[in-house]
Amino acid sequence: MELKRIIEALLFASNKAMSVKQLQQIFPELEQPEADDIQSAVEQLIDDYAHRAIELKKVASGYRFQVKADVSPWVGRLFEEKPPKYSRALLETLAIIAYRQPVTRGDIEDIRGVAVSSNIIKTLLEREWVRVVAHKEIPGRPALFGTTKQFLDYFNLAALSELPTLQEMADLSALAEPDQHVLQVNSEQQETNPQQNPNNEESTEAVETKTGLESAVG
Amino acid sequence: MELKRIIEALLFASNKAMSVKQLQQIFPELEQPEADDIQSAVEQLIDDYAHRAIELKKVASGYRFQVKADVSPWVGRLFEEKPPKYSRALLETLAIIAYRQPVTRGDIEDIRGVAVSSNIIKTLLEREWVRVVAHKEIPGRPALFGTTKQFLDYFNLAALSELPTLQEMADLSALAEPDQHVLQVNSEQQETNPQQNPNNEESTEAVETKTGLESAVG
Amino acid sequence: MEQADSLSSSGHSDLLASVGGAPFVDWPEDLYIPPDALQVFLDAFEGPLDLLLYLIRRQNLDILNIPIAQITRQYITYIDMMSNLQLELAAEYLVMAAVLAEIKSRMLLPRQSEEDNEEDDPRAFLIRKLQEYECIKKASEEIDQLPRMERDLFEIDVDASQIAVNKPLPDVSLKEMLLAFQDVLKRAEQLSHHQIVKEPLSVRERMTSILDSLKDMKSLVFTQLFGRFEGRHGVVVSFLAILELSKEGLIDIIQPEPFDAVHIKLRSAVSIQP
Repeated sequence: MELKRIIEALLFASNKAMSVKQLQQIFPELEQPEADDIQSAVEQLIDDYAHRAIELKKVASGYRFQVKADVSPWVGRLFEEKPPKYSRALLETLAIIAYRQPVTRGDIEDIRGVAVSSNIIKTLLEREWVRVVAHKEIPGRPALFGTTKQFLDYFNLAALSELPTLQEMADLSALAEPDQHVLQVNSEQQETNPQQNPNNEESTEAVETKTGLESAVG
Repeated sequence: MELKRIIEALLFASNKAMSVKQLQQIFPELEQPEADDIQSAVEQLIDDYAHRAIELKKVASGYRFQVKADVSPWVGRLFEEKPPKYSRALLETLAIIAYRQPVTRGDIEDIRGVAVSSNIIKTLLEREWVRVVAHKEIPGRPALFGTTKQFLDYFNLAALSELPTLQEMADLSALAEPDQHVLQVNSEQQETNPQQNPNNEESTEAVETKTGLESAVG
Repeated sequence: MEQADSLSSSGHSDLLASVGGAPFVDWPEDLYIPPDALQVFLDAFEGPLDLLLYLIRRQNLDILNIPIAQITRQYITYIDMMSNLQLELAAEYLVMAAVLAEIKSRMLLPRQSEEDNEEDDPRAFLIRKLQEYECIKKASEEIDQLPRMERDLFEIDVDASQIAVNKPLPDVSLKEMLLAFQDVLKRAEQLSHHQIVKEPLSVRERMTSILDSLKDMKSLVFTQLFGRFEGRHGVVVSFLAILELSKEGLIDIIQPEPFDAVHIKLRSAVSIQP
């Protein structure tokens, strides 16, 4: 069999780069081809694949076939994974920051009743849904977190006030208490609201202000 | 970029066979090429590699690049581990499941005339060559086994129909066939088989069967 | 018939075993079995059907025309030999011996010549099984010959490790976040001492933006925090936000002189020190 053909198969099957010497040692001791012959087979192969989507490339430890740079964005898509899911704790933290901003981490922990992991804060900051708006001038100068414009954009909201008010949610859960099913339906309705009326800031806010005023004044 | 080039890179980079549909889905939703175009790119690639040490082969779950069988003795030397060997009992069990699916373990034991060890079934399930396709609605609800795409992939097949054809069983009715004339016709038909298949021992024997009858019945 | 006879032929110098008084010498020649590895002999067969097939094929007999008496004799000889050598014999082999004996006895009975059909032929059931088994046996041998991965074909491995892969971020629906928040509220209520004040969100949002604008400025004039274009509603929101920020100790509201402009500044660390 043609030496080039064997070398080609070996380089394709190997899961790591192979040097000329390693290729040589695949052959039984008495039948080993000359290193020069292997080298020239390798060079012919490099030429053979010059115009294909893969190339035979010399790297530190030998030769190996690899995907060419120009097609790599497509190959990258091949390995793209399904996005992971955020934890319940993260969603709760995000909601607290949205509804109670500006809040410190201590405030969040107070409300949730459990410690908030640094990872959650880090993830939210990296996602740019949350930012540090100021530092509270108490010992330790804890950061005060608020939501960002990116947060509003992601959830398709024109303003924070398009989120359902606490009162609305409290009413919802009171309503839903006896029947879990109703809760599902209602919260779905809630979800559609901002989308149906993304710019209708005025009307939602009017409701809020009233309820808000009551609690603020009362 | 040329579609063929992208498909080539994807098939080379993927560590498992890819169907036309899977290839299509790598592209963003609005830029997906037609399945026909992908198919024709794949076919061109099959031609492109026809004379190389690797081939683009269609197996059950899609297309994959693989090292051709003629160079495999050399490639085998790359790996220290010997390829797994499978016992006759396992291969017979696999053959029964492949050709007679869906079958229960009882059916397999019936055909082989011996008990089937649980280890064999376990190995076949673990290799994902076989799966439980349903349960037979008889007392005990035994599992019905069938083969998988992985089985076909492993044996380099695109479909069950590519399995070697089962030898036709000689006609049992010959045992009691009163009309000698009909027998002659039958055995002539049988006789044409061995020419198509010079190594087909079975069909030659079928011919013998018919002639042998005279002495058995008469 | 010669082969069959040789099974029980005597006078061989390498006497392997004695079955029912008769010397036993005939190992199947086409099976390589070392005489001292007798278990291998039994292991070589996949069961009684396999052994029967072997006996039939070895003599070039045709399945449809098994000389039952002869095959039965041979089969039972093998079984005897194996049990004499105290090999553990699977029950299936003994069952087959019984089946053969039964067929043999039925064959000896006078036949109804005219109405002969396959159901009446005592061999039919056995033949059918032998055929089916032989079929599968052949098929399994052919499957074994198919080129297969790991042995005849090898996966290729092209390096793609240097390729950058996008890590998509998790998706969250508004509903998910609201449901999570509802849970928090419920839990907070149970910890009764914790009263979550129900400020309107527009006020909370404004609190954030006021803090944000104070970050770059030392202080702002009170009126700068009110935009005319927002109308009365906006003024109320801003006012509430300033009051709330002050209440939470985040800002100081300062009027240096009576009737002077009111200034808003971030509460500084200095100002809370005694």
